[in-house]
Amino acid sequence: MSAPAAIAHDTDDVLVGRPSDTELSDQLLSTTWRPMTRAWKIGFAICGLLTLNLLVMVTLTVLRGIGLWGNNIPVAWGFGIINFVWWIGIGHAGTFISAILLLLEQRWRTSINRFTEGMTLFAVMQAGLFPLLHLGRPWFAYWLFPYPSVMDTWPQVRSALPWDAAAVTTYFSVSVMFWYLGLVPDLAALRDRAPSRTRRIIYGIFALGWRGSVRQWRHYHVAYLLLAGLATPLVLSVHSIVSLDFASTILPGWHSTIFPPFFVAGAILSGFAMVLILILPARRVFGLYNVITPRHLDAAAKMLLITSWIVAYSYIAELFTAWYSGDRYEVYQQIVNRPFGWYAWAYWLMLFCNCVATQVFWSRRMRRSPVVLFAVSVLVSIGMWFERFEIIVVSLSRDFLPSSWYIFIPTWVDLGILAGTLGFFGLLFLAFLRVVPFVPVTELKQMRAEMVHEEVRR
Amino acid sequence: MTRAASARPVLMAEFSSGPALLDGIRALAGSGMSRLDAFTPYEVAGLRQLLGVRRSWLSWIVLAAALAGGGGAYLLQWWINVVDYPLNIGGRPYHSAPAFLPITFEMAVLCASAAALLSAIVLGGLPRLWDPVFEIDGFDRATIDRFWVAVGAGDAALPAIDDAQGRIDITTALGAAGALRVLWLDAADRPDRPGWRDTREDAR
Amino acid sequence: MSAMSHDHPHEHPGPGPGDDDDGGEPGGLDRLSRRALFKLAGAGAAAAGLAACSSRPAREILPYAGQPPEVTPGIPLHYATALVEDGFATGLLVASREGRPVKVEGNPDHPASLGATRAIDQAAVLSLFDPQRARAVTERGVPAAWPAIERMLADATARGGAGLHLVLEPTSSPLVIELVGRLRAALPAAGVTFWSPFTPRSSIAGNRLALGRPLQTQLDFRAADVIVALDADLVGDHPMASAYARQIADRRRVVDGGSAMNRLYAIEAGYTPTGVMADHRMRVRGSQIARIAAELLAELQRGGVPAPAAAGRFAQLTAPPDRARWIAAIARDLARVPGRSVVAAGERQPPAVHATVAAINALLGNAGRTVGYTAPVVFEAGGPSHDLANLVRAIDRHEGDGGGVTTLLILGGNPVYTAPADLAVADAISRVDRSLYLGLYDNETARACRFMVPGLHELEQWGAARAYDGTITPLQPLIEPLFGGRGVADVLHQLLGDPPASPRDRLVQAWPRAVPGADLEAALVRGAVANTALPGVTAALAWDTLAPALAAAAVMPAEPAQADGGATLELDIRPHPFVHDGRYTNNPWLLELPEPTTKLTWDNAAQLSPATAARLGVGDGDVIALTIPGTGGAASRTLAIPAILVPGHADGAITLQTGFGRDGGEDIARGIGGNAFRLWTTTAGFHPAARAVALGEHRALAIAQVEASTGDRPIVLSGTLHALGGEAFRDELAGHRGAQPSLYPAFEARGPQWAMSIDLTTCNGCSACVMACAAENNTPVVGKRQVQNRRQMHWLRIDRYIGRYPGGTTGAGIDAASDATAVVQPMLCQHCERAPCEYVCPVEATSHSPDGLNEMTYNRCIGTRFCSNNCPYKVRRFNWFDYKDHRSLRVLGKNPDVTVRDRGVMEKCTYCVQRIRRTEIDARVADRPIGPEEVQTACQQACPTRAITFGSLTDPQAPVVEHRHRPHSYAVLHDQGTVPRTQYLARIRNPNPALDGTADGAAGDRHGGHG
Amino acid sequence: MAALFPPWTNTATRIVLGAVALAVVGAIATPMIYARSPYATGQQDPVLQPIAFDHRHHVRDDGIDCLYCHEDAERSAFAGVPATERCLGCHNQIWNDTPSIAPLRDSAETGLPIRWQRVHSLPDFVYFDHSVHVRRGIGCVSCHGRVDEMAAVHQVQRLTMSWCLDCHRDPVPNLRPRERITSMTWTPAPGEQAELARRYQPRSLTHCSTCHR
Repeated sequence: MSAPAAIAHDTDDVLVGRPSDTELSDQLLSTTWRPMTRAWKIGFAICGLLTLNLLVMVTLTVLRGIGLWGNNIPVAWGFGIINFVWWIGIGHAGTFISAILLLLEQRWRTSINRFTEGMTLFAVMQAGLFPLLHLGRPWFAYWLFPYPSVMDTWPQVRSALPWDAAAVTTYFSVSVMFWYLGLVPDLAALRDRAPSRTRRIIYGIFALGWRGSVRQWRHYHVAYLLLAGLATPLVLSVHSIVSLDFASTILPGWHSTIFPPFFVAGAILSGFAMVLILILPARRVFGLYNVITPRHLDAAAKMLLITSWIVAYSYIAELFTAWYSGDRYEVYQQIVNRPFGWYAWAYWLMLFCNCVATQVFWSRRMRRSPVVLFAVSVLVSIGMWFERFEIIVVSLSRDFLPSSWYIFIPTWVDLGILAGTLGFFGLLFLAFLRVVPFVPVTELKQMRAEMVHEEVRR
Repeated sequence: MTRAASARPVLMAEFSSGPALLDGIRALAGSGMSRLDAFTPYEVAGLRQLLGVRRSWLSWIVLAAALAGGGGAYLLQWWINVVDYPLNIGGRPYHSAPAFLPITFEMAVLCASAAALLSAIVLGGLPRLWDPVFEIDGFDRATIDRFWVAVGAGDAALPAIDDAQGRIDITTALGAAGALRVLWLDAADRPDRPGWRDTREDAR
Repeated sequence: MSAMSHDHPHEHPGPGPGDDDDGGEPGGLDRLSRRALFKLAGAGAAAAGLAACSSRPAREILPYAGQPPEVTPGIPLHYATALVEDGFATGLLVASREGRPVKVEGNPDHPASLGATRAIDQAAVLSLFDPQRARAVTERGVPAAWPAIERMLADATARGGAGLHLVLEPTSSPLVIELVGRLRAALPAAGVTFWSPFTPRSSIAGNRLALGRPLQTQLDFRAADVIVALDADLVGDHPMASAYARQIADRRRVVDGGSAMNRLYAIEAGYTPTGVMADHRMRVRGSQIARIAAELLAELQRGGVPAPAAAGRFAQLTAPPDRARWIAAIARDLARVPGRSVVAAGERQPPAVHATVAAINALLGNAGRTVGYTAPVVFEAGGPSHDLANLVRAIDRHEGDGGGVTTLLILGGNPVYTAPADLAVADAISRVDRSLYLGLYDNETARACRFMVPGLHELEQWGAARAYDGTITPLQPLIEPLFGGRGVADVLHQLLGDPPASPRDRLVQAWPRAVPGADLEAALVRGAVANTALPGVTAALAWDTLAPALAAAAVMPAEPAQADGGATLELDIRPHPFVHDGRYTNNPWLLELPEPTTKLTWDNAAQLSPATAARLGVGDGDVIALTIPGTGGAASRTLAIPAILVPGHADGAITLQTGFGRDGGEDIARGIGGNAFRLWTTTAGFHPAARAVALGEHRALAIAQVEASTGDRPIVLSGTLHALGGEAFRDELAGHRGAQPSLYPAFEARGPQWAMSIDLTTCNGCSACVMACAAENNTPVVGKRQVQNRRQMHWLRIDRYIGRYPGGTTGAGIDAASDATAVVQPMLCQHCERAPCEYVCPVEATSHSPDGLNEMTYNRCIGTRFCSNNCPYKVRRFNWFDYKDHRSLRVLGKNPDVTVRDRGVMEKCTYCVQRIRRTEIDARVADRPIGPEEVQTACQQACPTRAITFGSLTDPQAPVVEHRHRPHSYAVLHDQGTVPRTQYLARIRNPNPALDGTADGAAGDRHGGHG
Repeated sequence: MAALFPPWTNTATRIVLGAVALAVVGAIATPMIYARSPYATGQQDPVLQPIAFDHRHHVRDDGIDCLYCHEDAERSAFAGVPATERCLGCHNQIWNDTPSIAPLRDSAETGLPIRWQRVHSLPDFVYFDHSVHVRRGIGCVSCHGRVDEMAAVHQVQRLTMSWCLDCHRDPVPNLRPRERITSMTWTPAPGEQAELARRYQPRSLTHCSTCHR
């Protein structure tokens, strides 16, 4: 340990100890070539199977039609769109952490941003499946994009769906770019450190010949900041636009101006929950206690608490506006149907998971207990799924004309696809852990240097 | 002398930390050298200023791309709905400006981001899998934990001091600044080709 | 996706009649039937439109070899013919495309149709092209040769008809009647029985009691100010239902508060369309009707209606308190308008009731005015030959002397299934050595018989029949017999040994004798022979036979409910409105069509009131075992069947509909629902003491509407005629129509502006429009499971809401829920000017046309279903699976003018845009304007009560414009700002002030009531 | 020690990147070009018929008017293909024993139709009506081309939706006098079509249910 490093050692630090550049590099780069642990292998196998099941379900759906799902008239949207919104929401934490917290100069983001960005990408990939799958004729999905067709027809851009298409594709592409740009120096490091020649060549190609020269750093720095600056409004816009799929309609329970902020908050809530669900085991498996410290957990827990309160506020606001508007349909939807209708149980489950369970984080001890964090995160993820269930299924099942009211019951294909995406998500994630350093080495080394610098000053 | 050739390093020195690197650069600057470049595993505070590299102008490219993307998107939507195939959709006006905005915004962001990434790569002289410096022994630590400074062949001050004595002076100066190694890469030799004569002298 | 899809997606080649690959599955277009078709009509260009909306048309063009002069490919021809049911003809016009009948319309010149159709008529095309129809002569199920049967018949003839017995459906056909006459002359030993479960029997017997002669009652509502329907479904279940519905509705059209409107009282057990239409409805068990009729008669006399002394002793007869007020009020209402009222009783009621009713009508002076009597239209109606027991007796005689029946010919019908349970017809038949069945299907009777001969569908037949009023109606085929079937007449001719001749020639020969002085060609063009309705006969009351009948009627029925904790209930059995006595049960259109008042599809169930259900502890779908004790030593019979709750049903009674529980060879009909005939006896339409036990099992029913309350939402507006005169109600109504503030600029409207108006006052929920829509627009059938998944494809549905108004429905039961009253509302695409569905579609698949149509472009739809989510009326339908059955024979019945939708595509009502465009084109080609009523939508055309009006708002002559200006015209969910082009005329009731609970019913009704 | 990548890799990278970019562009452009190619639209592709019917001979040499055989074009959606008996109207007398019209004779005997091959086939969800187009002064040649010069008839126009729209947006350039509908050679005098537009009042119909029902 170098002398200055000895100064700070309390667990409140975002970096325990002051490991040297060499130490950090060895520890964090080696996650890609260290032999795989048993836990990892088991997880990979399970996810593989689930992914296979996803493949089967998707094939079935495309061959026979979405009649295989539980959807009906009135409930024309079911699991497909619920899962879409849920996954997209999860995808939000990544960019939030890496972009917004970067601009807010939150140091605790550094060691987890790559990780969460990865999560974002894979979540958005799951989400992207659904708008495609839920179409009656998926093979015409490209009609959503404007191209000179011999039919001389175009997309109808007053609909929120083309907005969605644009938003989701943009969000995915930008996330990939952001992620890759951040990766380049680490890829270069792997090029120069990886054990086998093949690995070094592969990494070398993707490193594009990065040398870390002043001129490269000069543009790199600005580009990275700009991407963060662009991703920040983007991440806010994406879920706002997703929320417009509902807010732009006249359906009671959808037709609401509060949706955009409400959805973004919910997205970040579910996103952070998923971050914790993933990072706690990873931290344990790869023994990264020094870079992912209680300080990180604490911060994440606080985010959960804050966003869950925003969400709670939105629920209350919905009820109030419904009552205050005096609109008979809105009143019925919000004050009768959801809390006491066919799906009342889902409503109360949602409230418990999203608003009650998170309250434990008023306690500092809870905020730092991995077990509690993990449990609550799982609850929140479930709760947020059911929030989308409330919005989509429950609202549709009872809209304007009572004559067409009807209940929605999912089929085994619905459940199979949901499980499948979970597996596919896990599969990608586990692979990601092995392919690139999931803690940004370069950024961490730089942060360490700055911290040492500051400490020397003191 | 071409740009590439003049950038070709003649003298390179390796340091163990950012601060040390900065000292070394000051030493070189002291001996009037100006065409300097540095290779570091991560951004070293103050390095850019010390080398007198101006802030990147990449932002302007990005701004242009954003405007192009957004403007293009809006125009396309307008043209589709007002000019090419106007249809009565739910009694909404052909030119439904508010409805055109989301896509406009998204396209602006998309183009801007793409521009940012690409220009960062291109302006950084990438992709360039091979570079003379990669030929140097131990340079692979430049991405891990070593900090390098290089003097380009085109340096104006170089001819004046590039003799046996000058080399010794500079080497000692760098050594004093904490350089682990100092390499003189013979200028007489063809640039851009592997296997230079490596006239090494121990710093100690 | 292949690049081709830039143009138009090609998936599977679209087979059709013009396409050369053979449907493999049985019932596919096998060569035989196809060649038969080509002979009649090279289906040529009509292939277009048959294939799905994303597939190539047939690659071949098959022109006629010799083109019939009248045929122009692409232009439909209409032929007048008729459907015959229980012996009564309903005149129809059938549209033919290149020789394929594709659509049935009513015949305006026919008294039983007046241009309208019933749902059953609309479905006829599907029955014709039913792939499961019997195709070949069989003996015990194995293919046999016709000559064998010829020999059998010859043999029977040779023995002078000894041991020969025929069972025919009741007939009014002059041709068949003539043949039967000849047969009886030629083969005196032969026996002839006519059988059909629901042909009029009781009413004729009742008239014999009252008037001394077997007479058929003819009603005329045009001059009737007050109508009392005693367990009589006049607009639903009657050979003249369409015509009667029209007449009653014509007197109920409200222009404003001042309109003259008839008043309809319905007194019935189960809920019927007549009950829906009624101003006052009393729910009583079928067995109580007799007593009520008597009470009414007595009350009339007390009210001073002149009556002969013989009836005098009724004066003391009084109604029990719970209905005394009603009886008094109705009686006063009737007495108010002597000679201008109608009292009618249903066929299920015993003769005594009909006799009483005849007496009432006579005393009110209705006889000869609104109520007439004619000789029975059906041959020997009400006579002994109509008793199926004859057959059994004849066969049983076998055991005794050497006589009995050796050759049994059952020509049509399905006696084995429809026979009263107390007759063991099936095993009687099994005791006959040589039995033959002639019919459309390999049904129960066919299986009981030795020989099966494929019969003819009406649309394959030459012939003639009489309408209920006696009007002669010719039948002509639309297509050659698909499976080379034979008609009843053919067999009779064979028996009589007549030389072979074509059916048409036979008609030409017989016609002059049957209808003297009438030109056949003219009749075929008109579809009816004018002035051939039977002459009315005037008959005085025959008190010597009437008096005992009245006495019988006056007996107060026991209250079975009291017997044992409510387990003993009265069982009412009535024909199902769509599958009737089971003859249409293999028609999926009719099975999937929701029953008008229960909304039940693909099933029949035990209908009972909520109160009774509570007593039995059952809910919808809970199976109950119904048992009726065996009579005369016969074993008791039990039927396990799920229950369905019907608010407004009489307490202590169960209604069962017939036609289900079939177990013949028809795949679709077999095994759905329960067979009510097993509990049916010839004595009466209801059984006073059936035991009902909840079995504790549950059978999921496919009910097309689960929520029955409008939740006080502005969906169905209704009020009294009196209220419509006042400001309050008018203002309320005015708040539900008219312009609303909008941020959007108005769109320039080019050409006509199509709009629809639907009158909820005259709509009785008969559902003919729904079937017409399905037939016109090729909407698929999805089956019971998919209905349970709420995926039915009807573009037009009839919503049934349960409300409660003062005096709407009342009964002995105090239970409020059971006293609820139903209102019905046809719901279809409203063609909103600011359609919420349009702006959410990402690909312009649904857009607005300059003439105000909400267009649905199937081939552009990618199936996001966003439009359905945003449709407040939920009238959009989605193809969850691939529903186009190209391989089936049914494809021939599809409308070539309407795209058959592909899997994954949204669809909905288009205001029959194909009809609009065709008319536009015709008008443009002829350089003339479109007439005010020239475009008719399929639903409008079918509607018996003319409740639907369609036309252009720009045409001052168009009735729809006038409808819009009526005070009670309103838009559903007006508050949503969708500006629908479809508006409704509020449901206006004309209650009897004496029974109307409200002070003066100043404002509209509320539908919050029962959920 | 030598670098991981030799110098030539720099050039290689540029080439590879260029190729990838090209592939992406190609993948998008190719189907669009294909969809417009005669191969996809089925143009310029003479169809083999059961009888080698030569329009050149019948139309040009014999001067038979289109409407003689395709008689329904003025009153029905379908122009109609002549019934066997119509062909026999002439071919009873002339060429009645040529082997080439054997299918015709068979059809006459068996009463089974001749299986002509469709040349102009629109998708089933498109409802084209000959009568109204003809009545508004759109000539045969506008859509079917110079049939009088075709041995075996082939599709001349693209028959894509955009092609239909071209005329539906502005029908005037395709107008001709009703009496010259079937003419293969008619050309407008200056200003004539504007005059026709005034007389025939052709409408520009581009809403969906014009063709899709």
